[in-house]
Amino acid sequence: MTPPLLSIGDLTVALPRGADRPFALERVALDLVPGEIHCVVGESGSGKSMTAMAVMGLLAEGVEATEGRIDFRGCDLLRLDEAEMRKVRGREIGMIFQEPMTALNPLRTIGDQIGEMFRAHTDLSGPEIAKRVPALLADVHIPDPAAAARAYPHELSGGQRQRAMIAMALALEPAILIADEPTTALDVTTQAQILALIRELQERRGTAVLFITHDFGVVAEIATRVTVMQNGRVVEQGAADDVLDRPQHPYTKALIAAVPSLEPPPRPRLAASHEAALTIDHVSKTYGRRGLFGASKRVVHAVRDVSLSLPRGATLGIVGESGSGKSTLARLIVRLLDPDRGAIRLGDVDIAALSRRALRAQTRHIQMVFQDPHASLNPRHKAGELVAQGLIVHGTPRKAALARAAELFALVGLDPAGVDRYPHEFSGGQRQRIGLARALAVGPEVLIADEPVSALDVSVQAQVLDLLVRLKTELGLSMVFITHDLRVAAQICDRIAVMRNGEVVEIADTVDLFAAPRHPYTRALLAAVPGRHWIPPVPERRIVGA
Amino acid sequence: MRIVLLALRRLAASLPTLLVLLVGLFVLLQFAPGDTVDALMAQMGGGDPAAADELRRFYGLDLSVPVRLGHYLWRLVQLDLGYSAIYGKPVAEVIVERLPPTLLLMGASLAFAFAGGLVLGVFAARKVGRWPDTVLSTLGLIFYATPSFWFGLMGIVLFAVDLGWVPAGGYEEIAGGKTGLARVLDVAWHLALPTLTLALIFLATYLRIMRASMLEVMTLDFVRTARAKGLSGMAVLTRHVLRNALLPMVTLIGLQAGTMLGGSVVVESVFALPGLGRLAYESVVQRDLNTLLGIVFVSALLVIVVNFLVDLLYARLDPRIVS
Amino acid sequence: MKVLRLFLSSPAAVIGFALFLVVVAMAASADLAYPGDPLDLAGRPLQWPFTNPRFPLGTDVQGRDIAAVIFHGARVTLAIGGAATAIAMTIGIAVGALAGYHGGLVDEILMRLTEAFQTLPNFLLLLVFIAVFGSDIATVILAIGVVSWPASARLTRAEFLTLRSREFVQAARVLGMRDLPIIFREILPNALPPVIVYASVVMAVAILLESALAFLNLSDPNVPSWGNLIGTGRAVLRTQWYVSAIPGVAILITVLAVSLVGQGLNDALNPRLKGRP
Amino acid sequence: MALTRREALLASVATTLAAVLPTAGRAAETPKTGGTLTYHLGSEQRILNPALRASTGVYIVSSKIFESLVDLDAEGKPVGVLATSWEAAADGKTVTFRLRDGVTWHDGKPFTSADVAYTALELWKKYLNYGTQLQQYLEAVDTPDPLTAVFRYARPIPTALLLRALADLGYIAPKHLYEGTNVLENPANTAPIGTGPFKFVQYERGQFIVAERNPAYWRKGFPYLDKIVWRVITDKSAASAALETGQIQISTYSSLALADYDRLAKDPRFEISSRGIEANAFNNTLEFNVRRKELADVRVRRAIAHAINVPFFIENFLYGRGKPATGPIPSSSAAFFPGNPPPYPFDVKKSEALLDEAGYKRGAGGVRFTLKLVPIQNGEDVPLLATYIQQSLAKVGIKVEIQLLDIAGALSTVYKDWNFDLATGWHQYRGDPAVSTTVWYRSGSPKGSPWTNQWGWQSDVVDKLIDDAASELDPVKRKALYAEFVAKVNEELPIWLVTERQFIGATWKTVKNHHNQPRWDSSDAHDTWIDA
Repeated sequence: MTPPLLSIGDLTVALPRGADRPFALERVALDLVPGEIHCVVGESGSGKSMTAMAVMGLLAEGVEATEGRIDFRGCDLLRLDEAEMRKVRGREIGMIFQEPMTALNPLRTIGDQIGEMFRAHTDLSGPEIAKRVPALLADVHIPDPAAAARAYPHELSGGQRQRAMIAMALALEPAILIADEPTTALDVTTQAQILALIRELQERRGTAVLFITHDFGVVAEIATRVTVMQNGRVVEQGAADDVLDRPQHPYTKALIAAVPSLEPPPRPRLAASHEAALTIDHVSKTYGRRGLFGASKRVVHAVRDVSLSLPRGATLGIVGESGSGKSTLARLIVRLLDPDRGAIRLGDVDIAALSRRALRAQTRHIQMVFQDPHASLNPRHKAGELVAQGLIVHGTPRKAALARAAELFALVGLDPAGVDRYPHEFSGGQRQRIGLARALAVGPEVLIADEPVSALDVSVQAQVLDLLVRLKTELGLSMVFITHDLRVAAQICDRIAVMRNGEVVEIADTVDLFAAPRHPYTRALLAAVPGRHWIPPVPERRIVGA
Repeated sequence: MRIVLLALRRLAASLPTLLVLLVGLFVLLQFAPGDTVDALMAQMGGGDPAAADELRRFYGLDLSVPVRLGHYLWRLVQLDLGYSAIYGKPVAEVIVERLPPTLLLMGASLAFAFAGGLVLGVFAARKVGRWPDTVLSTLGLIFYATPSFWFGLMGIVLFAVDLGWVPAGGYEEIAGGKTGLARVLDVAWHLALPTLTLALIFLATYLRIMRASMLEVMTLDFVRTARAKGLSGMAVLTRHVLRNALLPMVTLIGLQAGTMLGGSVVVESVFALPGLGRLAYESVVQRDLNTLLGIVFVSALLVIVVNFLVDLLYARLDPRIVS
Repeated sequence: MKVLRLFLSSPAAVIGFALFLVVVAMAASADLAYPGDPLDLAGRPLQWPFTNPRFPLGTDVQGRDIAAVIFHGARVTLAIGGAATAIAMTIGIAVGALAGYHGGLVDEILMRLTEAFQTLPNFLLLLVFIAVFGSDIATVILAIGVVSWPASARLTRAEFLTLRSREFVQAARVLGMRDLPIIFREILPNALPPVIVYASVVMAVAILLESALAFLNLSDPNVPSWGNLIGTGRAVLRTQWYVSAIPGVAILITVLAVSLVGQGLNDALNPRLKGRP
Repeated sequence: MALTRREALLASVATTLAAVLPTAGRAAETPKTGGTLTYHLGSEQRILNPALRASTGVYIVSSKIFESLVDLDAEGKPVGVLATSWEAAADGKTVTFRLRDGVTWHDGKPFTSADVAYTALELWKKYLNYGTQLQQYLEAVDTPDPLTAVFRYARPIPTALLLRALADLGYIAPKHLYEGTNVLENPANTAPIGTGPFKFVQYERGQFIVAERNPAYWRKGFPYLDKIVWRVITDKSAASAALETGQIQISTYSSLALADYDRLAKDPRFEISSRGIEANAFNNTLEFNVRRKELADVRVRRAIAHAINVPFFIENFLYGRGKPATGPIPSSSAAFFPGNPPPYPFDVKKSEALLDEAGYKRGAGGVRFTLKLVPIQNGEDVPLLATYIQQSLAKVGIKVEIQLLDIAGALSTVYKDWNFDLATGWHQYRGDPAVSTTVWYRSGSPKGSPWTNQWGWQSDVVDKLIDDAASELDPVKRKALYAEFVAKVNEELPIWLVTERQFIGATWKTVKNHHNQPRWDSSDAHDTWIDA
């Protein structure tokens, strides 16, 4: 085995007093060998990002590496002073981040920010730098590099921004590239391109890549070696194939078991004549941005002439990338937004045509579960009140409503004693359960779930999905399930509609869609799913369709 | 061209605001006890009713309120601000005479408060939580909490009367016949203390905003990126943090334009400066309705212009605005 | 509770709070410490502090016991600051909430109104109000409140604009809640912290505005306000400077206390700064 | 001191000569020519024409530019300026002025009797405050030749009253600039053309006014000064500072804070005194609205007067500058002062007894009744007195609420709306009771005229006394009528004059020949010089 380029040994990082635990990292050891893509994988709080920041010497104030070493080219990075460390950053170790929009300075051009690498570390003259920058941008396959160099970050697309970030990180051809969740904020097709780019550059230049991610699909796609972390400790380490297909540590096993498979489970076909719980009929929504005096009016077609039908008792998946209009559609269905055209029929009632007052009465029949477990619960109310809220609105006496809330807590698998606690006292998964209880409290027939698990760690995600499926069956719900994650969709949906630019491009039963996608876009989506060839090595399927 | 158009559009958009303001004040002041002739009589030390009636007729105060309001608005449409009863000249002339000291005072104070707030804010933010931060923030608050007239009067006693460094008041050496640079320096010398007095009140606000803005920007992702690029602390600060942190400061200028004019009422009175603030106070006391409305009109224009300039500056600082 | 802990961890905030308590204590004990009308002629005017044991802080131009005026004045100042702030915040929050929640035409009209108020220098408007309605203390408070609301309206509106699209608000709407409960029960409690912090600024400004009015001899002479004391002391500024200096310091301390508390609250509530030492 | 017409005429000739010749006796030092005198101006002036506006603020400036027919000499006797002599007919209805020869306006035009006739009929009689009152019976001004002006009145007018009043209300404006124009908007109102020793140069609004030496001045060799600058400083403390730093050399008519006068008096650089301003005495007043039930009872009014310790107020609040008033005619007015003592000395017991007697017993909290007091803020001592009245009346069981308004508001509240119980301000005595004092007592003043009887109080006896005295030609009889008037109004007490005071001025001692006559600040300063 080649000698490691970077060797982390016994690294312990202490958190400031008053934090929820004393150490962020404990005795972490990790070697990075030239030419490898080493994935550090773990759930939130596992310390994977902290490890990267420790390498860069960019730990937050008050957070300190108390023990261990980070050997790089014969010296211990932990012992370098700030000036010496600055020479390592950027020149020897480049880094890219999760959110390319915020990771770039919004007020300066891309070219300027890339050029800064040369200005900070080399003596190159201005004209020389000006020549180098477009070349770098061309290297990461940005079309029209000269224009991109003059552009400001907000003028580029998300994928292009991340390419520019990569061009910047690799400007000085560093020995190591640290990529901290570089594709998490990107759409699946863009993610595939960026992963390909990283691999391409890595192969071409022989850079060692320390790749931090929470996504086993990405690991399967890109890793040569894997380190699995949990609660600041390394639990398993090894070659990618070994870890992915033959996990040893129970935690790794559990994590991999929680990854939904891309292969839809067999499920009964929906009869064509199946009664519809919800019908969406030629619905359109445009956002007009009106300038002063109506001068410049830019129109965005968020949802364009969409017609769908949700069979009673079934789960209709709506899949698409960001900007496809899937969330707008969800909000149109519950009339958080008013459609411009079209009808939304819940049984015999056209929700789209209801007055505000009449709509309020209808809300008990259709409810919504939101994406963000932090933003969807009012932090000022107790959990029990949140769940009881809908009942109280619809006329249940407060006392009875609160009692019912406790029952609902039990139903979604929470301790009924938790009704008196505030949302921030719950974990993300628990909060999502509260959100579910709130929606179920009023006894809806239709549930709109807008990316209900995409903010959750993979193990929690599996539990919440299980719960959702179980309750749907028990309570006889029909569900619209909005997601960007094809793996989740494959496991939970009976039928899937694929949306792009506000339009439904394809709609088919899940099995058919995955087996024989008809629309090129659907095919592109499926092809882009990271680790699509990897079948998680778990005998039994934990998620069962209805 | 686009800028002119934008300016005109802004102006047009604020016309209803301005109209509401002028009509509102006009009507409001009708409820005030006493009119401009009462004030004139007070200034004259009294007089007989015949003289007072003659004056009321002369100023058209014998007409009904709606008629006067109508006249006023009609003249305003023709860009005529009317005639000042107290000053005996067209209001436009009175205001133009009084504008330069106020603009200078406001401009200089603003520049001082902005620059001071910027430098000290950056310094405080870099030492956040440590004693220089605490001392600076507290000092800023103390200036902020000191009534400005007290500060001004004490400044006069110390710097003008006892030390003799600056004049006790006034805008320039009277009939000094100075021109060019000599006059500029003379005016600057006279405005030093008033500027300081007004600026110190606002310094605290700018300091506070700059400090908070710095702290916020320093937590943003691109600052981490800049550090990961191996930039020195100074380079991170000047090339990445500062410009982003400046944005709220620039916004604050626009928000404070109106407040500053209010603050100058007291400062101009203490330093015997012939400015708009004092004029405003005097025209309220003298019930000089035309002048007061004229000042409101002009200060509203001023605020609109300042905000327009702020927008331009903001657009230059932040490329996201243009698109 | 975390907020409280953070607040208490800042020495400046604690000092500010302590100073504020001192002012409150003075206001509360005024009747015990100095019974009777503080505006009464207590002795020979313009006695220096510490020269007459009966008047530890001396007497003012009108022969009042300055210490008594300071104690009773704490009450008036807190009343002016508190009531004016309450008025300003009530108007500001109501306008901001309506504009921010409803948007559209309502927003447009309310914001135009706010703009109109902000375009006019607030002190000038205050002078007009006082000239029109007189300088009775209730009028002064009302006028200060009425000229001070626009900034809090803007702040509330901005908070509402971000909060109204938050998922918990959407959830409430999906549950069929009416607008008013959503505004008051769901959004407002979450919008309040920055607005409350801003209230400290309004309070400080209200106190300073009253003193500026008193400086121009336009505040209510029937109440023992610190501003009035400064106003009367203005004539003897050069000789008996203590007459205006003592209430000046009292105002300074109160405004400082309010501002420090506000700043401490701000730092404690601002999540960006959490976790900093 | 009473003058017969003959004596007045003789005196005027004598003093005219004295005025033409340099006042050699007083100027012990040799006057230096040149230099700039800087004056404090406490408020902005809209009109700088004293024939249109009678006020000390206008006089401070315009008296250096315009000239009156007569002025006062060092002893306070009328002395000719633009008039060289005068004579009244026996019936008192005709007064003939001989005018000074060789006087020119600053624009070079000659000064003639036509200017006098025009000014008297078109400006004084029509627009000049107090002038309209004084000249209300003026029917015509004949101009038999360019240097003679004959004033014809419908009723007799006492010569002493006319001459004394003309010192203030006798300024002549140039006919050739005013005739046929809109008088109130004439540009010459703010860029005046006069005959005086100084020519107007510049008026910077809110800052300063400048006038320079008139080389063609009719007093040969005068003035000494090159220039006079009036500096507008409205803030009293700022003005004191300006005086101390030498930015201004004179501040007069009590434009500084009383405390600062007290302080500056100890500074050897300044002269602080009422010398040269004594012609304008003034009183702090307490005005009763007798429409109010309680105040309609003279016992209550007297009780209020007894309740206030005026000497204490003067000693502690006015720095001893003033004395308790004796009535509407101040002791400084030698020609009319009847010599009585202050009518209502401080006596709390008597006050309480009077109130009890009037039937107003102390009620809950010891309060008999509540009154609203409106201060009319002429000077800094007005709010002080208002508070002192509040404090004093509280002791006898009358609760006072002060309603603070700015001056325009206070004037209209008191004099136009009658919306007050008590008011306090200043009464100014302008040399003769008929000029601006008797209007405070005479009934029939139209509603809304400030500083007139708006108290709802009327006395036929007093009205008759006032009318008789105004047209009584014999000075001795006139004085007797006014003594009777004072006694009557002191007894009835429709208003109570609390203090009798004089204005104070502060002057750098480097200024020479200043304040050498009783209305010096409203005079021409032709012989003033600066010892630089």
